[in-house]
Amino acid sequence: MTDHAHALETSTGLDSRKLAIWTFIGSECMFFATLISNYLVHKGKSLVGPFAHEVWKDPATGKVFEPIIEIPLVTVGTALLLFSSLFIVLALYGAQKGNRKMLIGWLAATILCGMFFVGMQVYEFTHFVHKGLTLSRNMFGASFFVLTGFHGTHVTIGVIWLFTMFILALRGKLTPNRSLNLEMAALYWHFVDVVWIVIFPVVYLIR
Amino acid sequence: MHPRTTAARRRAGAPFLCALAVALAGCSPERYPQTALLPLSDFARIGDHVQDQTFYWALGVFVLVEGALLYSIFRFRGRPEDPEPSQIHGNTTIEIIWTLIPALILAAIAVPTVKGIFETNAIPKGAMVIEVIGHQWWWEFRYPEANITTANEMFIPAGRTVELKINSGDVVHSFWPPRFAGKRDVFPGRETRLWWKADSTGLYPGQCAEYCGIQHARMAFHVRSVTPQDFEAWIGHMKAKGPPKPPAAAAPAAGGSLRTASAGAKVQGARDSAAAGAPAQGAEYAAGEKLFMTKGCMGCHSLQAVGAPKGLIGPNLANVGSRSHIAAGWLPNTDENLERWIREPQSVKKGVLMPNLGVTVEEARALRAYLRAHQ
Amino acid sequence: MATTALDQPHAHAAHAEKTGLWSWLTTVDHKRIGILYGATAFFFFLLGGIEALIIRIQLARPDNNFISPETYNQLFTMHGTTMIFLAIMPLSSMLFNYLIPLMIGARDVAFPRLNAFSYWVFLLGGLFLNASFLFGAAPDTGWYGYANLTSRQFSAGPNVDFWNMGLQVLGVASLAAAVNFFVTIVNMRAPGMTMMRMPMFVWMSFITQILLLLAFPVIAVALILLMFDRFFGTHFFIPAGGGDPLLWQHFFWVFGHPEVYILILPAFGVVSEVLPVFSRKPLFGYAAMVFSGVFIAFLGFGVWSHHMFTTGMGPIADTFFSLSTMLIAIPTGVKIFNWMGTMWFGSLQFRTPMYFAVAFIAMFIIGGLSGVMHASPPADLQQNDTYFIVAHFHYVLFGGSIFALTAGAYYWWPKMFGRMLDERLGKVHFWLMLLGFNLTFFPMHFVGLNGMPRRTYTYPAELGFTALNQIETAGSLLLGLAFLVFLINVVRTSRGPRNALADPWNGATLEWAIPSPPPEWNFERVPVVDGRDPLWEEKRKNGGRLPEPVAGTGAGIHLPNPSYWPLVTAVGVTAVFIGILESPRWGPWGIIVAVALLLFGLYSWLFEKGYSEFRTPSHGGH
Amino acid sequence: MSTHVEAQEHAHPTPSTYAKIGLVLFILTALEVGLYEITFGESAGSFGHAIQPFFIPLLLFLSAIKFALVAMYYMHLKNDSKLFSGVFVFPLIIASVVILALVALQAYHWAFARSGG
Repeated sequence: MTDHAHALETSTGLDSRKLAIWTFIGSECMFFATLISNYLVHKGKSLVGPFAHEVWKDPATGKVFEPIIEIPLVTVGTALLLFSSLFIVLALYGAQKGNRKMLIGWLAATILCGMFFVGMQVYEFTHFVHKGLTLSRNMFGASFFVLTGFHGTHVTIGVIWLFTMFILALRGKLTPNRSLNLEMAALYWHFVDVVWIVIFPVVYLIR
Repeated sequence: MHPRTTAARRRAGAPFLCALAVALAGCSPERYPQTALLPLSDFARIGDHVQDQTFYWALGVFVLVEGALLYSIFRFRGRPEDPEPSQIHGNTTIEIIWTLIPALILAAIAVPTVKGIFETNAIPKGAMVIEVIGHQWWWEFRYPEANITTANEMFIPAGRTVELKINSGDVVHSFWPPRFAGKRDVFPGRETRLWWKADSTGLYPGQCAEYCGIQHARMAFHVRSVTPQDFEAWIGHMKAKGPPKPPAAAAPAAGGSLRTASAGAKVQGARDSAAAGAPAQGAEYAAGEKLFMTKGCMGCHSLQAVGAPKGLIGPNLANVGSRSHIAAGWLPNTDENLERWIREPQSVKKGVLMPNLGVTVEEARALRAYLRAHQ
Repeated sequence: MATTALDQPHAHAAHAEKTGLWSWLTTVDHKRIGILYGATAFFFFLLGGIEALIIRIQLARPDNNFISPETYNQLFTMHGTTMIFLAIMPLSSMLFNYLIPLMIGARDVAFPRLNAFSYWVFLLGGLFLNASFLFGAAPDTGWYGYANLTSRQFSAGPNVDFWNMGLQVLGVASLAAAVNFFVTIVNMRAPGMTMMRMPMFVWMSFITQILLLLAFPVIAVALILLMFDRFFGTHFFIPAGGGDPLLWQHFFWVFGHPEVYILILPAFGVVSEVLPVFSRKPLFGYAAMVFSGVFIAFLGFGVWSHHMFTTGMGPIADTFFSLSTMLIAIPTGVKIFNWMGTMWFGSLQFRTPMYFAVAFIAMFIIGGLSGVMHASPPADLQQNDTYFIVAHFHYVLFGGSIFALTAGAYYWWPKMFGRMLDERLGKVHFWLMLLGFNLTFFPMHFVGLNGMPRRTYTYPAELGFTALNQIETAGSLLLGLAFLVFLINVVRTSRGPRNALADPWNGATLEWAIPSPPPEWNFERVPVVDGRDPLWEEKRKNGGRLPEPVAGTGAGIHLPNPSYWPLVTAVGVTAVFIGILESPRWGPWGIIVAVALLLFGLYSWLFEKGYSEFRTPSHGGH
Repeated sequence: MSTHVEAQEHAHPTPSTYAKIGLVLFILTALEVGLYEITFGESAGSFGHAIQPFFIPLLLFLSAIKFALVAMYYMHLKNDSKLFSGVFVFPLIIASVVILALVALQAYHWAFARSGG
């Protein structure tokens, strides 16, 4: 992605790569908008349990299914992603100011938060499957796993991208005049966090 | 469209004109039994009225705009050495004019459209309900009040509003009787509605209009609009086709009174089925009846119009003998076609769910005789 | 990687002309990629044309068995999918690639290697989609693949999976190209060329990129949901589990309608370039054309349910979508009137491109009017899913896009290949195409209104459709002949001398200010623009004529190196979707290997020597 | 569209402002979860039931603030070129139009189908 056309005189004075990442983020907005509308459209359409927020008793087997959503677990995840947004901004600030220690420190913190978030989500998914909610079980399961799963995939891609940036930072490649590459990764990371800011209430909190 | 020389214009115009003449002759609606341009019901007239409105506006715009284009082609034709024309960049007043005029025309179209939308969506009360169920590649019709099931040929009383409750047994189809109403998509798991009041009698074809698999092209049906008296007679006649009495009793050999030759033939009164004498081909009939069991036809088809089991794979054959077409409304119901359809359905309608049962020619003739007796 | 020839310091611009397969496989020059797009798209266009001919032969007689029902269903699906995704879009992309940098005075697109990547993903996607024929499992559920016929229960074979994965791959190609061209148009315009001084073709392409950016993610999600339904047992579109097939129609047409504007706006752009040049006067109402284009794009997201009037959505929804559809007809009308305003009082030069451009207007008017006719639901209840709709969209897609793209081909052929296509053969091609087109598609209006549904592999004789269908088949053979004449024209011209002038038509835009075909660096000095139609301004200053431009040496001009990593990454992307298609047999391994290849290609691309400034700045790194 | 090269250095917020915003975001998240607990959680008292009808608008309002904060400050939209804001906000408008339209149509279908229309 980084055809480095050295500080080419562009019509808007902005760097093409930053404009490209913003265009990509604009396009991804529609991607997640469709996934979210798919979730909302299927709200309340599940024929069988388990449900998000209500207990459900299987008429056939009499087995009782607890509500799937566990707020404490996901709140921790949300806080992690939130703080990782803060950390990446500080890391970028460090990169732009040439403060190598600040860059590497906060970048590592961001990556750790990201990995913990993905870990939380993997744990959450396996936990839900044990509670009886699988992809093919009901509409809630299907749309929930697809929406949060694709968001998780985007977070994973972000972690890999940031990890690559981390290696470059260690090798001293993220000098101030090359901090744009980290800014692009940061913008992508903020976008993934902003999407979670929308998913969290819509999926987990709205009954 | 704009050849350089007049000779070229005449030469190029000739084939175009004669093709146009053939096309125009070929498109007069009377020659098409399944046309949407000759409405026979109130519902269809709403759509036809709205379509006429938009068509005439479109024709007017077509003539004016294409005429202006043709005029400008010949009027402003130039040669490279001509002086450069005046470099006009635009004209806001003209822009406003040719934004407002189309807006007004569209408003003129929008009024009947919105009126038509609400009219076609308002189902009159007290209509006779008919359930339409689309299956992969045939149509099932049920009359809930009379608890009658039939297939591929829907009887409706002229002059009375019928309301169709439409569902699908498998994929999305689209029920389209063009002479009586527009099309309504047929969804599995979501009931849709269509209604009309036919104002004349006759046999009119219709077809599935939403691609639904290999034999979408041959998933047709007919709507037979009959007078209310004939309709009551038909209901009575079908009501007699209850569950089969034990074989010992006289076979319910109903007479062939309802044979209808071609479209529009009147339906005679039904005779009470029990009183029917043994039909001439008694032996073949009995053989056919036995084969109907042994060959497994019973597994998919039901012969009783009243209280037929739901969810059978094959169409109900209670009155198959009197239907104008078989194999879902497109193959004329002649003896020869019926035999071929029984013997080798896969070559008549490839991919249909009825397998080739290895029926010999004689067996097919016996089955045909048996089914033909089911008027 | 072994150090290859690419490792020497970045290629000087003045080195020998690169030829041979390797130079094409590793090209990052927008002009070569444009020619690659054009050649591939034309090949797929011919493929789609042959599919159409077979369909027409099958429909020539009632109860015909020229081909079996399954083959017919595969052919009409592939005809639709090929013509839309593999012919018209890439033909437009040929013009984007070749002309946008030239028209805005740039040396290349913003991201040359991303441009190469888009082409290779498109090529591999097209081959992957058509490979389904080899397995006798070509998609057979229509180009918009309505649910729940596409569910595993009713389409057990891999047909739908080929279609699903093929469109996902093509989606990646379109999105990558859209980001690239959006940034190119915004960021790489010549000094002085503000947005309101850009050529109209560039404006229409700009709006098309925005539509692509916003519409393709929607179809990507819809296809993902369909993939989950078919592979992982979910019930998004399967009623048994609580899903609703109508949801697929919503998702598809939210993408579908912007898609049809993606197909027609580039054609609008081509005609808006050809008409002023052959009327020898500027485009009429430039601002009106821009705003109507923007209005079409924005409203394009608000009309989608006019494809679904027969599903019984209820009067409120029908009214809203009917009125919004009528509303969108107004800017389209404004565009048509502005084209005619361009011709009015002009000095019309009837060269071949002008023939096609004027025929475009004439045919598109018919298509537009038949479109308005089924904007009203009561009328649409009779017209939907019949041959009337087939006639409508062929008048706007064939009569519209193909006529305009052919005009563009004749108009820009000298610029792209340095040779002029023969005028006489061009006119023969035109008359055959116009006659064949009208003979094929005008009767469809009548046969549609008289009861012939769409996508039927045959029809009974008693319904009376035979006569008109025979005329249509005759017309389609004429169309086949027309494109044969075009091929002859192309082959004969390619043998002739490369003697086209830099500005054979007295053009107004920047691409005519440089030699035909332009050197690899396009502009010796990036031009300064101070108005619309820059070349006409220049000519007025120099007494009407400009000397033949000289190519120049291109010394000191930084040109990106060729690179094969976009091709490797493209193979990786396509392999991922092949892996998904084969996941029932290969399990996750296909996907894992493909992702590994993808990451390997991507990382090698990002850190390629001579490009990335992550390397310590060796000579090649500046 | 300015044609001169825009000065690269804008007035980027300082780390302390970032930290403050981070804190505000955390508090807002806590508020969201708190709002959920008092409305639907076990300790939902009479007050919880009282505000239940306002739960969704309140919740969406809180997340909208968080969305704006991250976009404006962390993504530098506040002091970057208006072009980036346009490239981000225009798709957001189309996205919300599509979400609202699809949800409304689904609810309308459901009601319409139920009412035997």
